Amino acid sequence: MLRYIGLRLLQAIPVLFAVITATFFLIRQAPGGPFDAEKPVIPAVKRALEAKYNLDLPMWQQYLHYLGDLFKGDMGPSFKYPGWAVHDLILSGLPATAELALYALLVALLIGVAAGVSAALKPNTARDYVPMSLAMLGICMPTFLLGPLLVLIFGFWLQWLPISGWGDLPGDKILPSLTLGAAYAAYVARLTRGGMLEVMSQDYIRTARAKGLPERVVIVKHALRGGLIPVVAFLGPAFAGLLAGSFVVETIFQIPGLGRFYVQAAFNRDYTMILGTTIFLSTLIIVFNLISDLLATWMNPKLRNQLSTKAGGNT
Amino acid sequence: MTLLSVENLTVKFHTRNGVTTAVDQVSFSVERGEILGIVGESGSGKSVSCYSLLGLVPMPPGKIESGRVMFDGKELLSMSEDELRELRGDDVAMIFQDPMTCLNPFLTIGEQLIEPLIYHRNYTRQQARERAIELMQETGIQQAETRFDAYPHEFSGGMRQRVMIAMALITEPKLLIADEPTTALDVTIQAQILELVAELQKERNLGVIFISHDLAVVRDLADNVMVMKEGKVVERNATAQLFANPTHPYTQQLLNAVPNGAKAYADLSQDHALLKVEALTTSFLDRNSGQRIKAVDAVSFDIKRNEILGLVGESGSGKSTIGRSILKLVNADSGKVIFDDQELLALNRKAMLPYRKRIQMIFQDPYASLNPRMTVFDALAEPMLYHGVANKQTVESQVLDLMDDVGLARKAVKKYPHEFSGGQRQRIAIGRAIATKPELIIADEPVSALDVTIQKQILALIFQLVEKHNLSMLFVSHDLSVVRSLCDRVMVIQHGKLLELAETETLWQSPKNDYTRKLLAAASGM
Amino acid sequence: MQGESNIDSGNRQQILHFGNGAELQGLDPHVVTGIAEHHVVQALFEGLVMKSAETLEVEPAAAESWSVSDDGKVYTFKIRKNARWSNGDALTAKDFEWSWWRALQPALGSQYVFMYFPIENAEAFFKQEITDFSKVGIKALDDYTLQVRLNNPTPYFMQLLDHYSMFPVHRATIEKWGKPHESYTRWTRPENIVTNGPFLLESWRLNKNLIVKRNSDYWGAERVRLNKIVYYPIESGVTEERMFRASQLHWTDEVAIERAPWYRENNPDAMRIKPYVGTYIYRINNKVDHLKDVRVRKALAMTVDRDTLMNTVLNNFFTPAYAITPPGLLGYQPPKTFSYDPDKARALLAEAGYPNGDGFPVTELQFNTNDQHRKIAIAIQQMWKKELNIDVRLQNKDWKVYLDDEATGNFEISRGGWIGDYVDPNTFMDMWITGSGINRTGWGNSRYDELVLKTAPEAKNREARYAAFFEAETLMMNDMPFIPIYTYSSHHFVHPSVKGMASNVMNYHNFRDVYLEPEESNRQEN
Amino acid sequence: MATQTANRDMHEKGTSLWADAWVRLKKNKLAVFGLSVIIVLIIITLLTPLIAPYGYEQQNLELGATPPSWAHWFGTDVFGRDLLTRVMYGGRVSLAVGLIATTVALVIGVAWGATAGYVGGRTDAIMMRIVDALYALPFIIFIILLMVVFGRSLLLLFLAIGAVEWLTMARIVRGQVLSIRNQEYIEAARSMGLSTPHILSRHVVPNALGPIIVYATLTVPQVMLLEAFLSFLGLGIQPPQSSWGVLISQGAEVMEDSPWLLIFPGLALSITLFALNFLGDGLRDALDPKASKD
Repeated sequence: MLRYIGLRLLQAIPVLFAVITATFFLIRQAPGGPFDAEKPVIPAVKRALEAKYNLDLPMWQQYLHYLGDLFKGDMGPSFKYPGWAVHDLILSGLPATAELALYALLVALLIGVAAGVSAALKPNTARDYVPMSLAMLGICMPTFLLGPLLVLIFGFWLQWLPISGWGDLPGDKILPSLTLGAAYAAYVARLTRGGMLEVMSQDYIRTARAKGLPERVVIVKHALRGGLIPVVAFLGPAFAGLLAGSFVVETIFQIPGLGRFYVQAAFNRDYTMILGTTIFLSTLIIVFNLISDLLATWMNPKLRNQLSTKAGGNT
Repeated sequence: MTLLSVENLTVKFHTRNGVTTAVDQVSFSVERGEILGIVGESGSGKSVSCYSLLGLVPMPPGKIESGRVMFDGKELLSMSEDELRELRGDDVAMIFQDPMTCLNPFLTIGEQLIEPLIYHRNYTRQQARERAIELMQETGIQQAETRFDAYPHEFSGGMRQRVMIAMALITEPKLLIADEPTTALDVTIQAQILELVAELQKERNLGVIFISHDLAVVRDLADNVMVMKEGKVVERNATAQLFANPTHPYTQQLLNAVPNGAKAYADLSQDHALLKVEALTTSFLDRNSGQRIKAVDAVSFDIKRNEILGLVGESGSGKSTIGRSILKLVNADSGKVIFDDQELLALNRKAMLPYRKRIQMIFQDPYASLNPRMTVFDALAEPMLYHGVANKQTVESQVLDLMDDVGLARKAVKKYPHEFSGGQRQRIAIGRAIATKPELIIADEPVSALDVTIQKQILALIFQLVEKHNLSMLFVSHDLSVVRSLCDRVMVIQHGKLLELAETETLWQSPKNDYTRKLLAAASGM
Repeated sequence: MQGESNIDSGNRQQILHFGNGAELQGLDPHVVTGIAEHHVVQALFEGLVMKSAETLEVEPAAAESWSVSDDGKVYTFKIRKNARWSNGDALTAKDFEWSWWRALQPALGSQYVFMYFPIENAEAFFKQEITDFSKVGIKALDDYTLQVRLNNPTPYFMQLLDHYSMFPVHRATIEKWGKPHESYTRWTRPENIVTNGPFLLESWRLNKNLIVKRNSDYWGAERVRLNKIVYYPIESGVTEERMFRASQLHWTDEVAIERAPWYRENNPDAMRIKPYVGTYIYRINNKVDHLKDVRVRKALAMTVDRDTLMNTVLNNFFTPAYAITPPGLLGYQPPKTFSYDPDKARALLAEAGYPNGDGFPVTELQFNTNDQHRKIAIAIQQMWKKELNIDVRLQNKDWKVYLDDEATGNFEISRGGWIGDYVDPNTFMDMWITGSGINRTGWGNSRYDELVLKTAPEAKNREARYAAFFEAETLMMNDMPFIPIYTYSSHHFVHPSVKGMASNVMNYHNFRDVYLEPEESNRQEN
Repeated sequence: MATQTANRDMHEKGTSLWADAWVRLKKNKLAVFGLSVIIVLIIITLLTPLIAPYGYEQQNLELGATPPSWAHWFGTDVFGRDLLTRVMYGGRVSLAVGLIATTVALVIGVAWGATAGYVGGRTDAIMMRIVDALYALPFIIFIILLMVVFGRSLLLLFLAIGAVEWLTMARIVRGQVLSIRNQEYIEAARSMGLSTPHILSRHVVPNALGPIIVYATLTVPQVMLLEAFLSFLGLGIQPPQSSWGVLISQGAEVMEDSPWLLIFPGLALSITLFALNFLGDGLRDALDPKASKD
């Protein structure tokens, strides 16, 4: 187990290194620099600023400087928010974003699994078509549309829920979590349906029925565990995707999260911030993929003891 | 009172492609303490006629059209799903064919064992556990206490079948339906399981329905035998009478299909060996222990031209790995494979290509070894075109010739594998193997997944093709009687090591090795 | 579940909920830039003087009085004795001397350092041409007297002093957390910061809100009526409008233009639209072949139907502009050298060699990604097509790409805008000097340069100065290096309880004078 | 090469999986319906310049945004432009982008994922780590760089979207292939000495098609919306041209004031989506010779 995790983390190092290097050089190729503004900064100031952030050095030296600092755990100052260090900004936004992503994931799982199971038990009937059609809509309904729509319905028409904020008023976390989780709920529903259909045709389900178990037990105890393995494998990338994709939802609902930094850093050419968020996010992707692989492996007893020795990697 | 009586049962399947009658006016009955054998090929309706009684056939598409079924004084067909469910796993228990797939891989053995007690008898988990462990011991599972919390994959096939039996018996049912419970097991294990079933049946005065395609299995076990074909009962009689005096031609055909006797050995000693295998060793990384396990351990043998060499061993003995190592489907650790004076193991992909044309393989499972998305034509034409045996102009006629060769209708050439029966599929697979006009064929259990009558046909086909095309063959099998009827020489392998290699009849008459004797005993015991 | 709204609770407790547009870059007055930062920094800090939100005239702040020498070059400020830092330290002239020294450190990289350049030797010191700060015209004569010497009499100098880049900062605090010129130290954190303004920093939660509370030790504390201001960094106007509608905000940073018709009909009082000291223009690249011809540029300018544009797409948010300076800036009225005249435009275009637009190359109009810019471009593109029969291709660009292309002259026509830094026509005029970094059109005129750089600064009185500007602007608009479109406006949603938020062309708010009056008492007064 | 001639030869024989799939597809009513809708939409968009009631750029500023009427069935936008016309023209862009970019993603993703999954071992690990790394790169910067380096052609838009979307496709395909590569028929193919590309294209990929097709139909709407975002960044189409994605994102902003500006483009996208979904499910079944027999 530990050996397997260790191997996977070891594999992550070159990936992260490649990501850092590629990002570092790519962002500097993009036109416009961090200090370009409509009103040009007077040249002396610009020179001073560039000297301050090492931007006057040859590229490879900047790169070595950055790696050196990074090794010491310093991601440098943000160019756009000169009052803050990059890691301060990331840490300030992380709790809200992580919480939002977690709730969205719960929403996705609750709705998605219920819909998927319901559909799989009566394939090709209304109980299948209706939730699956909704799932299709959920997948293609962009958050920038769903969010305002939910606000309009539950915030203004019904006046049930607050329209913005995060942790300020009771219930203000519901709409953002729903908005962000909807698309993923749809994916989970489809994956669950597929997984359940596959499992329900297995011989051991027939065995369970032959034992005279109630249908509820057959589904929940015997079928769900195998049927959910594709879902579990999807959770890792999904959680990383939720973290990265929270920008729109954070903007709509005024949530103090990380997503805004992630997107705006690119527009601002905030080099250090882009790198910081990229490193952070790719680490998350790697970690969550690993967790979700471990979970999927662990859920399958046949593979469980492979964790001790298995050398290859699943993604 | 009759335990179970079925009268005029008819079950139909309503699918998009029309209605098929799976069970047609079938009647039978089972008394307490009686074992009824139901014999027939796959698709003959023997399983459906039992499953449908208990609501285990999905409806739709299945539908019970007519019939009357009394079990223990109750009419089954008018029962609600819940009442049926109460019956299942309580008064009526079942054992299925493949213990590999019939146990839930995600739950421990113990958990699965105690479920019937908890849901039907309201046992506490502790009580249920005690009972389960008792029964595990009774069914011959060692160290039941610790094995209780193990997962199915940690059991061997035979042990799993014991678990299935324990699970079926745990509620002390009145009727046990055993659906091909030994078909997927090795010959020595088969004998043990059959013995266990017979023993338990006597002890508990159970009514048993024993479903099998294999007459030999039923012979020693069943009190009465019913033979089914295409949904209909063709013959029913007490076992002894049926075997002594089969009246229906189909029953006769079934009885004749059991291979017996041996092939006359053609003396080929003067011939130069086509294939020489020297000290072949292949090992795998064992994921549980992290160590390399030798699947094939320094095995040497040769195959002469026009010779069929049998390779016998139980599952896990490494017999399949030998075949795969020769064809480099797995990488051998050491040793030599010399084909027509050319060492193969050292060749790269390109240099190996001409030899792949000359050596072909037939696989065990005709359902898995054919690409489900390729028509027969494509499957047969692919190797011909790839190896240049045919070109675009000639390929069509060559494929059709091949269809004739393996006894398939020419018009079936554009069908997909799933549209064929198992035997027909194996014909396709054989056709694919001889399509490149090879000299050597490695046949890995080519008939063990087939019904017994089909087996016979396929064996005949193989024999005929070997003669016609002057083939040599390595014939891998766990079934000694099959090997005996086909092979010139036989070698026995256990735990990767070659135990014995001799001319077939010599081996049968005077086996030198203990293990060989054990194998022979188990086979003849059936 | 929606609870008591911010408006209700805020009105009860004198807490202003203020939509502040963007998240702050920081709180160091010498480092930050931007309007959002301005709103907060001016509540926390205080310069020598402040402005009246009603008249924009200068009022005493940290300096209780000042005098100007006869030649207009020497300013002497008397710092008030009861001005205090938030840690209790007295605010002295030395604080200003040190703070301004700090702002002039090149390593600090203060982007508004040019605000200091009217001061004697300030520019030279910043550019490190001199290193002796005593030669710079900033001197604390004693603890409460600050003397400032200028290069030239600068009529708008007092206006600059209100800019946050000239605010004092607390030396001991800054030096405790780093070097003076370091811009990212922890001195501005809520737990560390020391300020001298009417409000104190209470908390700052990134992307959520920043809260300031009333400073009871402030010298003018009796004048301050708000207990708290909560600043919300809301980038999206649509989100802001929703929060305003849900009674979460007293004041929004902007009005989403699409919502205007609805509010005009249903809640007209909530929307406040006022002229703003800025001009929306289309820069023309005067170096592109077919745009070199002044007749072409004029033709383009004359076919922009500004009135229709305002009345339709822009919902009457803005007023048409025909020159660069907004009308009525402290008494200056810009020239109107042309008007909407398609006929004349067609004639000019024909004269330039493109009768009926024939042969006019497809011209690219670039704008940075923004819904409003897009709409304006779409409307004007059609106006040019319809009236001049010329094809314009629109291209939106990422903000930094757009800036880069504009700065390097890689454009044909480019959207632009200019917001005045201070209340004087000069802030609009000096940007069009030949080769100025903000000009970017490639246009230049030596007479214009002379008028703006020499004649106006040396003018003896306001009339002469304005006359020079008028002449220069007329000259420029006859050359039409860019197309003026409209004068900016400030547009906010404002809750009726908000009082003392006067409107002015600078969109300048003095939070000292703001208070909240719930609607009940409001109604009684009316 | 022998392989190629072999392939071509078999197609000529009409025994190919695809030819059979077509026969089966024609029997599936929902799929035929889906296909018809798509074809009708494509025909409409192709004929748009001839049949559109107005010009897509034709403005009537004084008219402004008006709800549906006899003159303007779908209403008009803030410029007084006819929405029906704009939806029709928008469909040209969206359908082209959706179908072409998805195809690009499909081709790259299938090739990459199938190779990684089939070859396995270290190759697999490296290939999938590359996918991980690409996932992590800042997307906006990537797009901006693409524009700067290659300009702003529509072709680039297809490539850019395809280049992003193939990552997930590759992972899905790899997962499928991992389970397929241990099947006996793959071993049979290997024992015949077939080359890896041949095995991949003839044996592995056709058997992974089910999930691939389903995912591809899900990708199409995402691609259409991604196009709107890229247009927003400046890649993609520029006003006064439009696409469904752009119309929807602009309609979303005014959903309270002019709901028709959201509803009609949204309907167009939804109809396409459902049609594609029906077609995709039908195609999946048609490509599975077994499915049509139950």
